[in-house]
Amino acid sequence: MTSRTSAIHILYFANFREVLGQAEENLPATHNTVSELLTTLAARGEPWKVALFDNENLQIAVNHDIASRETPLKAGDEVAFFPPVTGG
Amino acid sequence: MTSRTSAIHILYFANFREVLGQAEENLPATHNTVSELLTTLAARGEPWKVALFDNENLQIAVNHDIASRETPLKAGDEVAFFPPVTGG
Amino acid sequence: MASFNRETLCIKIQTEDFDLTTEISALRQDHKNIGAVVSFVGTVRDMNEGDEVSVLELEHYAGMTEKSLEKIRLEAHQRWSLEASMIIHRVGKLLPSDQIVLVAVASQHRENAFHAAHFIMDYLKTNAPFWKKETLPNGDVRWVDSRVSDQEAAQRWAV
Amino acid sequence: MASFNRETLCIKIQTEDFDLTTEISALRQDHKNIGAVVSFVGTVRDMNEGDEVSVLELEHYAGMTEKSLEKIRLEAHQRWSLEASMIIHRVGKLLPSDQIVLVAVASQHRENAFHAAHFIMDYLKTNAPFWKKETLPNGDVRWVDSRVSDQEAAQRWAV
Repeated sequence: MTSRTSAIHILYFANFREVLGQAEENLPATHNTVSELLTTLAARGEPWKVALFDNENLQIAVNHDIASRETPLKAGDEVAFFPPVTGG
Repeated sequence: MTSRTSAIHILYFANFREVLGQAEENLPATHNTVSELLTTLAARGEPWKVALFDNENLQIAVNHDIASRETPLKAGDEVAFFPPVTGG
Repeated sequence: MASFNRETLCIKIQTEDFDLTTEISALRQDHKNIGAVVSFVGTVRDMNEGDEVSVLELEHYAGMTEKSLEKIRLEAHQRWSLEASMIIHRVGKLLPSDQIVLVAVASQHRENAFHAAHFIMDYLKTNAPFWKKETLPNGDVRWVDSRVSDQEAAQRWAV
Repeated sequence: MASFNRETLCIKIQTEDFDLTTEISALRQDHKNIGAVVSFVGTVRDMNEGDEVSVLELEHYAGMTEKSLEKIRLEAHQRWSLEASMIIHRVGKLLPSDQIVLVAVASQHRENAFHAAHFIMDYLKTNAPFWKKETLPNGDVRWVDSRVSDQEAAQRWAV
């Protein structure tokens, strides 16, 4: 079990949360970019690969700011994955 | 005295009412256009000529619709003269 | 489109103030498919042309006012897909920060309501027979001049 | 510009409903030189993509939501001369005709308020982390799809 401060905290919203069956988790801060993190998640199998890695409409936020696959990550970061927003 | 139905009823608004010293009057329906009516009014002297006849910003309405100097007139018509509007 | 023809509800010229919540509720009533309501409230500024303003008095041309506002409102309904719209304009004596005018437009999608409300205000400013007279703190009274910027704003909607 | 920095008053995420008159009064307070207030209220439509909608549920990303809305609001203040602005967005379960969102902008002249309110809504629609889930009368539940038209609307404001 990785403690939150030395880990990357990951959040899943809307249909991602339902398809992936979880709202949040911690992963080790050994991933240097969002892209590396996505590669780890895709290795879990089909729903992860389809919803995240292969998804051209994937939205990413790092520490509450819109980010991209190239955004660097460090211990303590909060990464969120979600579909296009539909508020308003 | 011309009765209202056989006359043209004329209204003056805002600073026109103040400069010309009256809010409304009736004139004989012998004027075939707004332009003819303005010529009659201009003959009354300086304030009438300046405020109405010579005024490039003169606004005209005939029977509650925006009109021009060329608009024809007939007995019973209501003609209004006013400066550019400033509501809202 | 029930309220589209209820002219008496859609155009109001009044001396008394209006309540935004009450008016918007009335506008939305019987229109379940509304997704967007854009409202514009014009208020009395305490400054005009560099001078403090104490009192604003609004004169209008009764009869023509209602007709011109209804014409502007119906033109908006012809240009955009709208569910409902209304215009309230106050007349008489007003003080700084008082509400002067309300234009409210309801539609299924926001784009139409934004354009229509803006259009109605721009046309009202140049086509509806209202005139403002302001009193300064020293007692001076003057008629408010029309603005070239209002003419230009209205002209941008020309078809 | 007093309320410009009062972030707690300018952005509200809440489950409860809001009252337009109350909110606009608060927005206008301490700003005597306001001449224009444009407000947008988004409401739950009873139809979406041809289907009747019974319930709409709004989820959001607490923390990021406030930050992204404040960023959009401040961007509007940078682009236009504004006196005050506010955004309220409801979350949780809503019913048809319920109010979802309020964007209100106050300025000296109407042009700025109209543009800024429209801009804030278009950016909110594409940049603020809210997601809608709708329940149909037969019990079916589905996430609402994002609209290409919303993307296009936001792109029109690109500088």
